[in-house]
Amino acid sequence: MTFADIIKFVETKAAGKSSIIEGKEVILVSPDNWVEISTLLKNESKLDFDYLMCISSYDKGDNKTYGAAYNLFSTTINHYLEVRVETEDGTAIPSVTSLWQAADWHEREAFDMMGLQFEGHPNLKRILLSEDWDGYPLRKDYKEPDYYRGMPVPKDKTYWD
Amino acid sequence: MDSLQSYLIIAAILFSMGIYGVITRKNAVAILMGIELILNSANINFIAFNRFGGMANLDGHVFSIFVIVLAAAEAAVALAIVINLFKNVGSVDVDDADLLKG
Amino acid sequence: MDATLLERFDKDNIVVEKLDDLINWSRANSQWYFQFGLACCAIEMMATAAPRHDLERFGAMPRASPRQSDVMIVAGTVTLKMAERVKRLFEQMSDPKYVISMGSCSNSGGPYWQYGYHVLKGVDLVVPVDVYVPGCPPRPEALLQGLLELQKKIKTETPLRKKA
Amino acid sequence: MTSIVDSLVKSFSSFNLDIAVLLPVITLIGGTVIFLIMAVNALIAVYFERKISAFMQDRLGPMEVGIFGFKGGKKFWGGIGQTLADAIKLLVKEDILPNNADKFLMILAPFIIFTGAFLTFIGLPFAQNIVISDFNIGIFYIFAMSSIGVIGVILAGWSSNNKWSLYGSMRAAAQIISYEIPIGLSLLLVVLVAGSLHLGDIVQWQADHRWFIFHSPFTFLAFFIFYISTIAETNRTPFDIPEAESELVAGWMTEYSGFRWALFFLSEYANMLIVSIVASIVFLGGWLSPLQIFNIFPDSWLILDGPAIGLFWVLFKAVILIFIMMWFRWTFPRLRVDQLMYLCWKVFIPFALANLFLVSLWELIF
Amino acid sequence: MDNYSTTLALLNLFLPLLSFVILIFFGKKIGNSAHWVALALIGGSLGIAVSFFANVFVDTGQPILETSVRWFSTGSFSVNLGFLINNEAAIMLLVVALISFLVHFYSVGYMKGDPRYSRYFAYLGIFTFSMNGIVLADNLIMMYIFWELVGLSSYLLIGFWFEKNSAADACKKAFLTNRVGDIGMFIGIMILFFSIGTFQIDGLIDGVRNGAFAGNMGLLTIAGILVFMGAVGKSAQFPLHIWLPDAMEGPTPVSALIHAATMVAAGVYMVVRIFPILTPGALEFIAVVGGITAIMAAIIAITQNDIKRVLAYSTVSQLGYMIMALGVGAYQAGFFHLTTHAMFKACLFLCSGSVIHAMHHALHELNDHETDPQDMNNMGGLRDKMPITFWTMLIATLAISGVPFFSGFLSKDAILAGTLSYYHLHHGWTLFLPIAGFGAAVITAFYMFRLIFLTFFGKPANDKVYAHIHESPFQMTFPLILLAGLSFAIFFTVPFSVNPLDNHGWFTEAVPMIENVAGLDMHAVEEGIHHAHYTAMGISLTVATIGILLAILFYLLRKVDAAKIAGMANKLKLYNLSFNKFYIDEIYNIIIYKPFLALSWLCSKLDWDVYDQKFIDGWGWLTIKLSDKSAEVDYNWLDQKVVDGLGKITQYFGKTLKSTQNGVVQNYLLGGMLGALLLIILIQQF
Amino acid sequence: MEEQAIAKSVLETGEMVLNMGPQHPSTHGVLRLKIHTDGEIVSKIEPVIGYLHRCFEKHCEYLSYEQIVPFTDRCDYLASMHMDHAFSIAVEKLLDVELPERVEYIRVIIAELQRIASHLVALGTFGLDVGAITPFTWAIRDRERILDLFEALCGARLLYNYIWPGGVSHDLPPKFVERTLDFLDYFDPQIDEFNNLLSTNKIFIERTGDVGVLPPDVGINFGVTGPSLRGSGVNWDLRKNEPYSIYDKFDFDVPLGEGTMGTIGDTWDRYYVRVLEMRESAKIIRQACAQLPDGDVHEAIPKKIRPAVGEVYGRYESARGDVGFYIISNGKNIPLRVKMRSPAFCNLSVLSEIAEGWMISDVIAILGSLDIVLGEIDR
Amino acid sequence: MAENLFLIIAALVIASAFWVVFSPNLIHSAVSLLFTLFSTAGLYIFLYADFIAATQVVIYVGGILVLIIFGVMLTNRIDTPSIAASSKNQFIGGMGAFSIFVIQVSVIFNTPWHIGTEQSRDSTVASIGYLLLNEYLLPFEIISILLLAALMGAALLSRRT
Repeated sequence: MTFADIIKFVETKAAGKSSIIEGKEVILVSPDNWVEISTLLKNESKLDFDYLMCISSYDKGDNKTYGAAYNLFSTTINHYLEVRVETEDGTAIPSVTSLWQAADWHEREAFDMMGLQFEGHPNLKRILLSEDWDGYPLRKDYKEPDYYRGMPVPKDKTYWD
Repeated sequence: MDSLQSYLIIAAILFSMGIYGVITRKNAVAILMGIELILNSANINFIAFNRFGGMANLDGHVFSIFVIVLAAAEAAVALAIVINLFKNVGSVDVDDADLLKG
Repeated sequence: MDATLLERFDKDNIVVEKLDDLINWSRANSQWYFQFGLACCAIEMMATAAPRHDLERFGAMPRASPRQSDVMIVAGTVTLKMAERVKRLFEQMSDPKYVISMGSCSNSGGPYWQYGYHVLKGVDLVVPVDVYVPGCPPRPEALLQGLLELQKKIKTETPLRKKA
Repeated sequence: MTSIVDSLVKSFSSFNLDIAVLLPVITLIGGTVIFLIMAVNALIAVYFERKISAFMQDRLGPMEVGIFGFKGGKKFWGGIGQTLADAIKLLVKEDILPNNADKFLMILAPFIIFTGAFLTFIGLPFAQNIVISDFNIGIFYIFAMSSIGVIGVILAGWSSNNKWSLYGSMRAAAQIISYEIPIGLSLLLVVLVAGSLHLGDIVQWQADHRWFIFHSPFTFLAFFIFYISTIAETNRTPFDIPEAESELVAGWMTEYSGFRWALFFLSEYANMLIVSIVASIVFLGGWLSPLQIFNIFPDSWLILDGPAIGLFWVLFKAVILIFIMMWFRWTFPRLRVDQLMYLCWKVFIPFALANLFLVSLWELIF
Repeated sequence: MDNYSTTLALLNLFLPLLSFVILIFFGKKIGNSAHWVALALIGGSLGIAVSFFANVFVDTGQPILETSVRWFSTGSFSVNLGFLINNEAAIMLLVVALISFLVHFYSVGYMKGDPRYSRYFAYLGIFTFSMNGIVLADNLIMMYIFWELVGLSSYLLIGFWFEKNSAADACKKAFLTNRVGDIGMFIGIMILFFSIGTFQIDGLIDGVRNGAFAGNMGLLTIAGILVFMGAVGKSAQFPLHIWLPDAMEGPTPVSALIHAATMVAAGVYMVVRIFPILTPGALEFIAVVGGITAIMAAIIAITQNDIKRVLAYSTVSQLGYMIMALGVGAYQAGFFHLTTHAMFKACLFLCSGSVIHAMHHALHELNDHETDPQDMNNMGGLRDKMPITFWTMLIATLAISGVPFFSGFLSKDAILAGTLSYYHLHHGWTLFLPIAGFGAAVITAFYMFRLIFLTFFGKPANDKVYAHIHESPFQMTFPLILLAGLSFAIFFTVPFSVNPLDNHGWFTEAVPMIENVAGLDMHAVEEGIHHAHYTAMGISLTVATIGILLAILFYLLRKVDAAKIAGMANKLKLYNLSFNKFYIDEIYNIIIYKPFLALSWLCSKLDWDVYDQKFIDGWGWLTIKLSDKSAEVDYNWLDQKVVDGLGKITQYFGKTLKSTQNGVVQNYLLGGMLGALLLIILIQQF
Repeated sequence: MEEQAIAKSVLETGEMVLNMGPQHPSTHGVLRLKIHTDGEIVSKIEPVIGYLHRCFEKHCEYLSYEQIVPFTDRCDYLASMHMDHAFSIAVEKLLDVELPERVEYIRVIIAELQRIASHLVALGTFGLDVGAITPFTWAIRDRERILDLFEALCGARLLYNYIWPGGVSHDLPPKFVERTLDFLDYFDPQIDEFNNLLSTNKIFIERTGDVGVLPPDVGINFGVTGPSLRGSGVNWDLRKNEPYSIYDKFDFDVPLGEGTMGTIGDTWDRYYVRVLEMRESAKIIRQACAQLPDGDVHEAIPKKIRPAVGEVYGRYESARGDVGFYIISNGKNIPLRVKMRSPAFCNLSVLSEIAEGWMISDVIAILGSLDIVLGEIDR
Repeated sequence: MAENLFLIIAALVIASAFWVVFSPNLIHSAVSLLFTLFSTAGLYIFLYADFIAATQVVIYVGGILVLIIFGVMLTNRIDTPSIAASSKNQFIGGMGAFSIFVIQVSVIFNTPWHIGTEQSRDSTVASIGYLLLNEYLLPFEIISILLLAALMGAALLSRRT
């Protein structure tokens, strides 16, 4: 199905729960509707998005709005969809781990790097960085620490000589 | 030194040690080690008597072979029991295995 | 070698010197390296051990246990999460022990020097390094050169004599 | 068969020495000889192993470390000094005892393993009359002494207080104990046919009849069961699961370093030599010349069967067997624990038992 | 030569075992090509058996092989293992190996697709092994061991389809019934052993001849009868025959192997082996048992509808013949009948198997799981569909009915002659034996042809089923053809001599009349048989004809309504008597189970009603009265003062001693050690 | 009841936690596996990653598009060309650049050579994992020949920085095609020899056949891609399914796991798919070399990369699977956000699903068959 | 010299047996048992029982001792190397054992032992084999069955259920 067909189909099944971002072939879903929409995308046999390729977290740069972009694909019908869920800092996005196991690590990574909270994730803790790491590095306002466990983390050489 | 009595004394010491171990040890495996000592002392006696008793045959040797085989069988079964004990009671301390308590 | 021997041959003694030479020779020629492949450089280290370059020509062979290895080749980027492990494994090695820092990343942080918030800027911050091998990644020949440099360094040591 | 100890006693008897002096002297000489054998064996075998592995892998192997001129410079034979350098280095290397380890046992364990190999050499004939001490129950003695090492392995793994070591030692113990059974059964078959536990008698039997490997189809099979089981017994690939590098780091030797680790190494290669010599004596005619099989050489050639020639043939056969072991090591992947046990208990032991039964039938019929 | 023969005998014995071992351990790997292993190994065994059989015609006066090794000895007691292959054994070996091989061959077709295919062949292997063991054994203890092994393997084979309850029950029944006989046999063997001191059959014969039982022939008679008990069990003689018909639950080839040719013949063979030491008294008993079995089983067979059960009872009847022949001293005739019977009865069973197989497949294709594929009433008219099966079965039936030119004629005649001669010698009640013999012969002919007619002639009972019937595959028909061929008398006569049982017939030569060391005059028996020969032949021919004609009247031409006759007979409950197998199972139920239960009931009744209720309770009542009185005294005086005081003391000690009784074995051990010490010291003191 | 409780607690304490890594001979880098074992049986696996987190995505927020290429190199250091290629494709999609045909051909030749090189390392180290040492050295020996070609191409042995957005850094050196074909002629028999040594070895099959079966639906749900998924019999190859570059011009097959030595999707299948893929790559290279057109390789390279506002998700079939670059551009020469979907990251996440319940040795074999590269997992 | 050797071995036997029952560490007990068993084999050699000595080593050292150590490992937390082996009843047990020892010694010295003439043999193996398969055949068979039964029993007992 093309993007337009998908949108039409989603609208018939869950009217008003999602919107299209202007000028892009992307669906925007609010966190409240995400459970319903994701279940629809996964389980509806006409859509059958069985393959969650990627979850990309992004920072809009206003220190408030953060988003996650889900790249979905259907290996049976061969169509593609990008869904975005945007949230304000602190509010949680429902986890889709129960639908796509692949989301498990991707959501953990988004939490680790961008500080997104995923509600219902079985094991939401840092994945790449150590447990005692401070802050979320991929946020635009991230300041790296000077020392980590006694080891210097300088930005340039002046710190350590 | 190379007399019957010296071997018997060694065997007697081993035997007493074994008895002591069997009675005082708390760990079931340690008790088993005591039993092995006792069996060994018996074997020493068998072979010593065989040599000094001037037997025409090697009956003592044969009997000590039987004892060794018995010890092997005993060790296998005992350890199986110990492991079962461990599974059921959670400890190999024989003080904890007091299901016989009146 | 026990202490009495050390005392007796405290001053330069011909026997001790020869013994020193022997020990140095053996140490220099039997560099069992602890595979510490961390990143890209690990592949080049593997290539060095593999047929074309063959590290074993010089008597260096890989060991998996730090206890039995003499030289740690830190090959690749050391991250902050990893740095403590590097240090601990280095401590687990038995004396005499040497470290070869292979590649820019472990020398100084390499390309991640500027923005790498999670990258240790040089492995010498946690363990003492004997030989630095430059390159990103260094070619196998460079690593071999580093090993030979280390051999040269070892041969100047005086294991039985007190340090001058 | 006269042993080295016997001839020593005989030659010393002319000096009219007291037995209290004579015995330690002889023991010392015998011990030194064995230690020398073990050390030289390890030096050469490690060098060969490295070279063989290198050639199989399209490499060159050690070639820079000469034995002469360790001050740098002249090189002698590609890397022949390599193992010597390794040995000296290991001897002067720091000996670490981890803090939480059981120090007493950790020190004791390598010596138990070493003792097992050492004691085995006492009864092992290298050729007719070249044996430290000649035992009536030779083959049984060797079998008994080689079973001591396993205790050391368990203790080494246990005392290290390292999980990899523990896994390695548990695996090693299970493996060694299991594979002793097919080995014993295969040897029993030979004993049954030859009617003696004495290694000299076994070779004599082979001289009178034919080599055991060619004796019957069952002894032929028994040789392979024996040989493969000994590979497992010495923990070599494809049975090297106790020290599997990609799984258990270095198995039960993980925490050892320096001199005590060198003892492990020494014993391992000594065990290889032992099993190969036993195999060549028991199944491959020992010091009998293989030229006798083909009746094409003039008899005068066969007269050369003194101890020296015998020694040559025993070592020749053993070296071939060792070479095949090394060949295996650098060719095969490693088995899994359960497959290893399956092989032992469900393949080798039943076959060895059936072999024993069938060879007695064979003896009855022919 | 001797070594070579020993090897051959060992191979003959162990090749089937090898088959068993290979298939049981590697069966899963080998899977559906299991039969190749089994056939190759059993074929080897057959080849060896043939080579032994060839020696039968070499008259050396010596057994073909006689060898014995000591198995173990403890003190003066020693047990040997050994082989004795004389002519009887060689013939028996050939019979066993041949039938076994053919059954293996047949099973390839019959058992195709069974989930436990390889295991089936493994069981056949161990059965053949044990059977060979019985045949080869030169002493009774070895024979007994293999006897039990045969019991075990037949248990396994009968219960092969153990998912069926009936099969599981049948195998248990067979095993338990056999035990009854085996215990007798064991006691008998032990009596012989303790009287003579050896298990060797030769030794036993020598012992009896040298007067080990002199003046105590009664014991020998009892011993003989006890040993014969084993044969009663294994050869399904009255009254232990009940297991055999039930054992038809096993696969049909198994029935052919076990219940026709080999295992049941083991009893006969055993009696043949120990024949020289059987006293006339014992033989009389044997003859009577045989006679009863022969006639009774034949009567039962008339009314059975299950094709395999008919054959089963026929087998029992024929075994009765053989036993009877042995009992009357016509021991060659009995043994010869064993041989011929093995061929045609195996053929019959395999034919019935073929029919059942065809029926089963037809029903399976129709998805019909209700109809019994073994019931003859569901068959009919199969002649056209299964020509090979029909013809081979007809030939075997002719043989069993005693029609001339078929093998059964020869052997049966000789047995009947034996019974006649026995009557001539002893007169009186022994008339029963010829009557049983000829009666059974007439009935045999009748019911066998009833089977043929019901199965192969007439109209099909169910056309749908009929349409789906096919002839069995080659693996199954080939043994049929071979065995049917062997049912012709010609195979037993022409190549060797006109009448094998004649004075100079090959069988007489091969199995000569032996001396009975226990007192039977064999010359008289031989003479009698010789004289009665032609009389027997005449009567036998007549009765066979009568039987066949009756069958034709009843079942082929349907001139007489069988049901009507049955109804008439049933006025006297005769039909039911036969149909219910003489109520023997029920009789056992009544005389064994019921009395036992009754006894238990009685005991319980006595215990509860009389002892408990009256006696004990009476005492109770008395006690209550007394107690009431004493209670006052008790409480006020004894309790409060004495008992409480004592109690307190006891409690104190109890508390102290409790710590010793803490369940820790070691403490007990410690006590034991201290006690032992005390004992030693005491002993030292006094 | 009480006894049961005790027995249960005993069983729980009987479990042992093993720490495999981060420095272990067979974790293929600095992966750490927390393994809960009961005897030899592994009851639970927790992969701990991040020991090589080199902040790639943060670097992308500081560096211009051209400068990012060296860092993509270092992500998957065994298939650097693939990473460069994937990134370039994504950027080109964002810029909407048409490439000269020669560039596409060169890229395909290089990418397939890189695939062979990467698979060689994967197979060799897999051999090491199951205890066979010689296959590893042989694989590395053959890989050196490919590295020689690359060295002639761009001067580097491992990290090439060769494929750029809009083209490649250098045109092919003289005689490159001939040398490539020579190499392929040499390499084909080597694969057979490799199979003789390892793939068809009885012990190897025992170790890998029927072990660690990855069912296709589980694989897709976990986002497993590349040879690991194809080993389960799922026909999923972007070169065929969604042909990028010029892969639709070539005739090649996608090898799938067939369960030859056990169940479909077992460790052996995952292994053998890689062996077969090397042959397919060779096939593609031969075709590309034959069709290689002339032309300038630099003509499409933009002077300054400054894409319009927007985002793109570029997909690429690398040696390990689906590489995705999700790039958000805000119209500057520095991207706002670059997220890399790393194939090995998803492939590794399935390890605990398929390896639990097997023995320690099997876990190592299964891990080896997933062919992970920590550089791209941790980024 | 032989006397001294005998004394050394006897001392080794006794000392190691002492440590077996008194060691506070179970594993040390087991290791000490190794020395006891091994030196007992030495005693056998003094008693001209070479075959028994080798059998002792094979079965006790190679088999039973390994079993015992395995038993220790399987029944303890094996992450820690020291396993306590505590004792109790030491006084009573000690007294009891000592009195048994005293009684034994008195018996040993008070009994007029029959000392026969020694018979030297070349090899004991043949005669032991002969005895086993003749005079002691029945015990031999019974002990074989016992061994088999023990094997099966042990396997059954320690099986995972």
